[in-house]
Amino acid sequence: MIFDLSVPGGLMGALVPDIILMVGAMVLMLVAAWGPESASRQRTVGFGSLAVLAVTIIAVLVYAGQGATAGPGIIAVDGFRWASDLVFLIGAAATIGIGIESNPRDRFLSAESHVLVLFATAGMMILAAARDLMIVFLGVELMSIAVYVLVGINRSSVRSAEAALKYFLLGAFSTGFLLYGIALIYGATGTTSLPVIGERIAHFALGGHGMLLIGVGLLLVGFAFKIAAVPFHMWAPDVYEGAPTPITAYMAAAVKAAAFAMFFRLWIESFTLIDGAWLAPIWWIAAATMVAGNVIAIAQRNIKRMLAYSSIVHGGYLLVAVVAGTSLGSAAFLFYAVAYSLATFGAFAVVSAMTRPGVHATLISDYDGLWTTRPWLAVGFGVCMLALLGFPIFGGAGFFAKWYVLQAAIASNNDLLPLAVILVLTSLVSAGYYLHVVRVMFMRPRPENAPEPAPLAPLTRIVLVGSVTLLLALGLFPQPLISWARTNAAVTAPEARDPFPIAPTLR
Amino acid sequence: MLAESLALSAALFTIGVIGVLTRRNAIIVFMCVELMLNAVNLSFVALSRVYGATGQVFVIFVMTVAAAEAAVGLAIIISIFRHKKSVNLEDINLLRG
Amino acid sequence: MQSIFDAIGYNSWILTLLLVLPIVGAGVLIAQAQRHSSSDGAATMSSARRTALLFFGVECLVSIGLWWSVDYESTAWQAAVTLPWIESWGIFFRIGVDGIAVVLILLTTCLMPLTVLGSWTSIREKPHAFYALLLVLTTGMLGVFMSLDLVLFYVFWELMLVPMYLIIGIWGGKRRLYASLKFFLFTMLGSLLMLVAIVYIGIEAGGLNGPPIFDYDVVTTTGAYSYNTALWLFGAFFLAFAVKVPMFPFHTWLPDAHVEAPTAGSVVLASIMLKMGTFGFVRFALPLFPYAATHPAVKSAVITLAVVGIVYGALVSMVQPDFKKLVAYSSVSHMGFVILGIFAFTTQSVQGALMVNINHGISTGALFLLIGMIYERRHTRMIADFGGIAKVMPIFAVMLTIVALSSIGVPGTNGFVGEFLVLIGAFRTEPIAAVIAATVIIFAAVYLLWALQRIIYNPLSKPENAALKDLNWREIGLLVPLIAAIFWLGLYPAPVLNRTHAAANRLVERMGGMPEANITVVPERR
Amino acid sequence: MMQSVHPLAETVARFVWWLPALPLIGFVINGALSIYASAKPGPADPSANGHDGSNIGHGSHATDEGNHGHDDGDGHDDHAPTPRHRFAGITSIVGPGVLVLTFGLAIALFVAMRGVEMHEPFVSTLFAWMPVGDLHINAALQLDGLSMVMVLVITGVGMLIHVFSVGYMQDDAGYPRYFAYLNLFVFFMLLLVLGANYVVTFVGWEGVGLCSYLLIGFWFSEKANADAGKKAFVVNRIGDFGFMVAMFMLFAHLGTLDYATIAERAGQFAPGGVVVTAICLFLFLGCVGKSAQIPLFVWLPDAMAGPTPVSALIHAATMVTAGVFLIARSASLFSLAPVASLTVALVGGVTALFAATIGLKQWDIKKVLAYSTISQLGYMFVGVGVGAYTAGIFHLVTHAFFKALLFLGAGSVIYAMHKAYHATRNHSDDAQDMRNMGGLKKFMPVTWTLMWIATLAIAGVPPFAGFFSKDEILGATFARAHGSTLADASLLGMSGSTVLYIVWVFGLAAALLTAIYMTRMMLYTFHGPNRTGDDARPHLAEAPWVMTGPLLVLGVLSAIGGWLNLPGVITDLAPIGPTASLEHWLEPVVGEATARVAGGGAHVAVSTEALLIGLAVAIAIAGMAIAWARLKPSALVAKSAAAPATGIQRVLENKWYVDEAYDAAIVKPTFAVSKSVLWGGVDVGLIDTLLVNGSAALTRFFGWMGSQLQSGRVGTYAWLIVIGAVLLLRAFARVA
Repeated sequence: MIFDLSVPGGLMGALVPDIILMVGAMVLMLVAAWGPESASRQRTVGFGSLAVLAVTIIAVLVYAGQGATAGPGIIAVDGFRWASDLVFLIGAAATIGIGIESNPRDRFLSAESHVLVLFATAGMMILAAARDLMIVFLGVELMSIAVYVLVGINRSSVRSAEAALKYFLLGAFSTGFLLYGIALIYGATGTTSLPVIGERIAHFALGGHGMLLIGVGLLLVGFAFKIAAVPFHMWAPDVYEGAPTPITAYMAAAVKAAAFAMFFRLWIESFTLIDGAWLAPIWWIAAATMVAGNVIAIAQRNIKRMLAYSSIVHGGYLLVAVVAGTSLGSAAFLFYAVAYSLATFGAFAVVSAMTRPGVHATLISDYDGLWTTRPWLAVGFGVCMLALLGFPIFGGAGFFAKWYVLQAAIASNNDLLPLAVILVLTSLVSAGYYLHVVRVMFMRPRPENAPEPAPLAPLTRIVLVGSVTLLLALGLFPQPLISWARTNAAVTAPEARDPFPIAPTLR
Repeated sequence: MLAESLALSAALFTIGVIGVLTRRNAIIVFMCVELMLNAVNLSFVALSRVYGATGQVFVIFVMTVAAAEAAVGLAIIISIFRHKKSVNLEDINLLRG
Repeated sequence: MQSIFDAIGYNSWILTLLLVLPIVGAGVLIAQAQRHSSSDGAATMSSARRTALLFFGVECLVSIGLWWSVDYESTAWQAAVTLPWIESWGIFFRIGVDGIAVVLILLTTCLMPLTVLGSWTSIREKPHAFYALLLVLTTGMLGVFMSLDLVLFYVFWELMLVPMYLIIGIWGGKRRLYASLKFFLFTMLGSLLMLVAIVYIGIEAGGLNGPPIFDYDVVTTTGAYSYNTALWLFGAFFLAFAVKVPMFPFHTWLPDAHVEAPTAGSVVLASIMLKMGTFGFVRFALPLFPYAATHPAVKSAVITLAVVGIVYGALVSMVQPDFKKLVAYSSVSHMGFVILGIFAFTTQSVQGALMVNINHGISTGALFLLIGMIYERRHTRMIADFGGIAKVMPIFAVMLTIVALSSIGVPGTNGFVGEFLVLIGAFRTEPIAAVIAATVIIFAAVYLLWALQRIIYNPLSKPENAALKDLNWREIGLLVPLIAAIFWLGLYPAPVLNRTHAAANRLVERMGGMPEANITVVPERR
Repeated sequence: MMQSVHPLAETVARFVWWLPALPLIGFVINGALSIYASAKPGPADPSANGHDGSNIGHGSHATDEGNHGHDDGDGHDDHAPTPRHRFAGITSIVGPGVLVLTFGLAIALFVAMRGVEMHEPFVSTLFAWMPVGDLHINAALQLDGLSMVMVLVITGVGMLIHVFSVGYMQDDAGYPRYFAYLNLFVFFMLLLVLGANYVVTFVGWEGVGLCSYLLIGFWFSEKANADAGKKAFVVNRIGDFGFMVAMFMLFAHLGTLDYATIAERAGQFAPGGVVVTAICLFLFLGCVGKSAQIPLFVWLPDAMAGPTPVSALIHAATMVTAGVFLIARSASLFSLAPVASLTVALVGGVTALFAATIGLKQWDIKKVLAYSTISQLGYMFVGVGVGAYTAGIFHLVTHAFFKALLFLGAGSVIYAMHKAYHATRNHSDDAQDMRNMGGLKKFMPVTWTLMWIATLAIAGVPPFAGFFSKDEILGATFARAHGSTLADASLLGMSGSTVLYIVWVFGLAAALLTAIYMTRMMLYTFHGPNRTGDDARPHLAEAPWVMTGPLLVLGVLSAIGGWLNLPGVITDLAPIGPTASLEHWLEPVVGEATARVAGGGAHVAVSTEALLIGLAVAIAIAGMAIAWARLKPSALVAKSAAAPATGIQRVLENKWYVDEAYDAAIVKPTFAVSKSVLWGGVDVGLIDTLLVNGSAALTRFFGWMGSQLQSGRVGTYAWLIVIGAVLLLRAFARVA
């Protein structure tokens, strides 16, 4: 299947999965808005959303299976897109699955929450497909605006509202930077098409162009904000804590993955030639993120905050893959995204199950002696923690994810050994808090007055069991996932010659 | 003319940033963000003079998105006002640590 | 004998079976645990320990054939198996053994049933999980001894960590949380840097275009690193293994872990897991970086640390009020001998080091089992809480005395053979270190005999001790094999030495050490 | 190296391994009995009903070094008749029985050896023990003149002491255990002397130390006994350290540890070279430990805590002489190292004198004998030090006879005293303190007579055994001072000749003191009025025949032991027996070495030799006379009434405060440093608290700091974003 993107039909054809998702989301939005909030409507819309996701997934699989490609255009039709889409879609499904069951427990019944997840996912898919800065912007905003709302969806919760406000204000603020960066890049190169930017940088030797570099820098600010890299991470713990638990998981896994997907494409298509300029800053951001995230995570008592810092840290690890910058790096990212998403959703499934109605703060100490009452829940959570720690076998694919990043870093031509060492040493620090969770669950006695955790609801159970099983299975036999990641790694897609090379006038 | 436009855009953007940094009222902060976006729009429009229509198309996109963002943002601000009876960002620090 | 093994293809499946069997056992135990979740504690305990003993027993029995089935003189890996695992990363499931590995594997498989017996009545909480973890741990340990692929090795290496962490942390003593975390972090600190080094080696070996190569035989023969790189890489491996051994000053996790671990944990930790460190040196760190390891500065630094550890461990042992801690510090001392022996690079010292490995496994394991036995009776490990119990527990006293003597290294017991060979070999290349290390035979006598005196001799002054019951048949039965091994290895170690000889000699030759003495007496002037 | 076929190969010598095997079998049987008895307490069996502790306490009534009433806590059944151990019968047969068999085999071997001409030792290799590369250590036994002499002494004296023990230990609850240990000791001792290489010897060396440890602490519920056992082991280990280092050096330089090969290759060492001297000095360190010489003698007096037959066997006749044996065994090395030999002689001489001074003021009968043993061992070292290896071994043999006799006699006295005190329920008086004895002559005439024979022997009165051997040592010392390779060497800035003269003078002085303190012991014990107490006196009686019998045999040996090696000067004068038979016997072993030490040195004239003999005899008699004249047993008071000693007497009584000095200078500082500096400072303080927990705490602190920065205010966050952006742009601007 080769789509000619220069004709509307071809473009539409290339966007079929995205369109399915959006149309489904709009229909469901109507269903959600049709009557008053109720538990049954919430469930109906939730399952409807899952169905839409399923159809979208099938569409993506079909496209991926047929090896669809496209001619030059504003969107990419390649394996990297489909692979990223799958990560987002499955993440969205897990979010909705947990949400259907946890939202009523959290005392809100808005059916829109599921629909908004669909919209956000659509934004991510667009982001993963974007080959034009305009599409990038569109995708970012579609995703972000939906997530702003999702964070504050629990209107009865002041924390939820506060988180939404913080996320919104800072998100919009960072969008400003992102947008300004796009404008400057446009100014420097005269185009918004990613491959054309790359060509022009090469053609006109723009590597040292001030406006371009500042534009890229500002773009990086926006990106760093989305992945919560230090020092642009400050919003993340607060927002993660305040947001409904499934949404936190969604942000930690899918939103972050989307930002990375966008970034890899951006870099590989446009900016490989200015490596020298931005390697050093990202190197430092990665190092700072790993160190600060891990160190501050140690001090956390609230499990969601701890996981928030953990998510910051994993952003840092992935930045190492970014610095590695090769297609190996993007393959590592795909692998990592899968492993990390599995671990995150597994973990948040447990957090959601352990959250009691009306109690907003889930402390790590609430997990004291969980093993004695709910052994399998504890084991599942433990596996997720070890996966996040990157431990072999018991942490399943988490180890190979980290391995992949290390391999990408060490194999890259850039001298990234110090960063690799920082990575492993900060992993050691992370053992301090991941193991703390394991330790409270397994090694402390269950307090006398500790309430019996509610039994795991079926969808949450599926998410948890599915995540953990997949993690462990991929930990033993990672080869399929590796092959998948390798074949779908981001590569420079063929592009027709720049039709109208215009020399940038701004120097 | 282009250079001046871009300089003005940069100045406006900076003013927006300074506003975000210094103001405490959520709505004013949001307005400052809007100012930043519009400063960027100015850049796009100016650059369109050199490169053609792309920049102008971009501006349309930005304005649309900004409108959507404003709608969501104001809703969020109202939501927090319901809880706190205040939109002063100094008062909004329940989540921290 | 050989033909029987050939007929059943023993060598082709034994290693895999040894790795798989414990996992199966763990699965069975978990299934049992589900069934027993509601029944009473005693039945749960007995079902768990019986299943565990069955699996460990079978494991032990099937492994014994390795003693005969393996060609120890061959330079090829024995009983080798290669299966694809992660081809695109150049990672294979590649296992095989040589003489050194066989001996350690047998030590492991033979010791594990005894640890089950040692935990027979003391593990009452969640026994199924306990034994399941013990079984998983066994797979990890055996895997380390068999791995011929760096990544596989690393995976097994880390595989050991979590079960032991949980064993200490769940079934341990009062400060178990601290001890288990310390154990985990120390070990992980070392191994994470090793991970980076392994990735680096693999990529280097694979070249610019090919996939990485982690095959042991390839990476040990092709590595042509610059001196600096080799030193860094060696440093990473060194740290991982030095922590595990543990060498001074990376040893402080050990006393805490030993003291807090349940008996089986302490036994496995001391008897087998510490050997991973020295095995790591022999199998990986040295053959990978022979030039770095024999660099004069590196060598003298390592030997200095080893000697400091030997003396330091012994001196600190002397003043320990807690018997388990005493034994823990004595382990630091004993393991220092192993390092000294290995880094002296003579046939005698390396072989001696391997013997000390085994001897320490047997003697210290037995000591921990014995401590466990009195702990179960008295719920204290403080030496001061005992005294004169030889009167009420004469068999215990006899056993403890024999084991202590073996640990002291009295000739006729295994302890002597190892230490003697290490020292006599080390003296040829590192005379000063050997002489300093030899002083420890004095301190060892001080700390162990003093402890012995305060526990089993002296007046029976504490009334709580007067009613202590002597060892029962189970306890005697589990000690007897260890005592037998103590004397066997002390009096007739030749079978073991012959089996490790070729492998040890290869190492020494590779390291440019002294495989055979070259005695040329130059007449001295007065 | 291998000769064709050894003349002994087809004889009984191929059963040489039965020598150690027999006692080992005894050990196994007795040990099994002991364990079985304690594990399976039969009904009405006192040894194992959970209270056998009290019975062990009873056992120690038979003898005890300290307070007689140490087991007051068990007063309830204190005076019930103590039943014998239920396996006492089997043990009494097996224990001494294996020794009888061993001795028989030893005699057979001796006869076989006499029948052949032997230039090389007969080596019987049992199995390869430690084959590692070029290090081939076999479990091999070596039969030659030297080991044969030692075997005969060990099995012979050992057999007598085993028999004696049957009576002495009869009521002890640990009866089989005792014999098990004793058998084990003989096993190790035989291994020591029969070993064909240093390592097998070392096995025996450490093994006898182990048995010594076990037997000193035999009554382990007394802290002092357990302490003494541990002390003995640890001090011995200091020596063993030297032994080991010597082995390392030998292997590093000669590539072997076999005696035969070493003797062959020793010539590769330059005479007087550094290496061979160091080897010898390290070996000697081992000997110093095992044979209780200065500075490591401190364990031997404490070792008297063990049962008295043990003191006789281990701490007088056999084990402590192992050092002398080792030097004789290593004669080929020592003869190449004059400095080391001089050191041996000097240490021996000083020890002989020093220990004798302490012996002068001891009140405990066993302590007197203990210091006497140290002193006599000093003589032996003088002998082997000056290269008179035969003389050293000769003294070793005669000493084994008379010192075993003295100890067993003392045991018999203590046995009697104990019985008497036990019968009168006296728990306060010390059964070993000579002040509580006196006048025992009339209660124990046999013991009295035999002990006088031994006293005359040790004092060096002709024709008793000690006279010949001691005289030979002193004579050799004098001769070597006169001219030898030793005299040509120098030590501590003195010429070898001077050193040897000093040693000789020390030897004479020690001989004088020996005569004095031995006479003193006899006087206080057997003569004068009895001070045991009026109640106890009627209970004093001679020991049973099973104990006096061995005494009798030893008495005969002490009297005629000198005939083993009569000096030429005497046989020339009066042909009372064969000349220098021992010297001929040992000639293949040490002859070459002896000759090497003597060098071309001038022989002492016969007249001078006669003069020296006369001097020695005079000194011995003078010493006895002085003691007889000066000491008044009638003036003594019982221990309980004695006033504390003052001045030099007190210093002597407290053994020159050597123990205290060691304690303050070595033991306490070592423990203190280990505890506060190493453990408290380095381990807990530096590594754990500062580095490990410190870095964890630091991380946590930074974490806390970081989370404080997380103020919750949007303004702060925005500021950080801007700061980050500015930094980022700066980095980019730098490139641009």
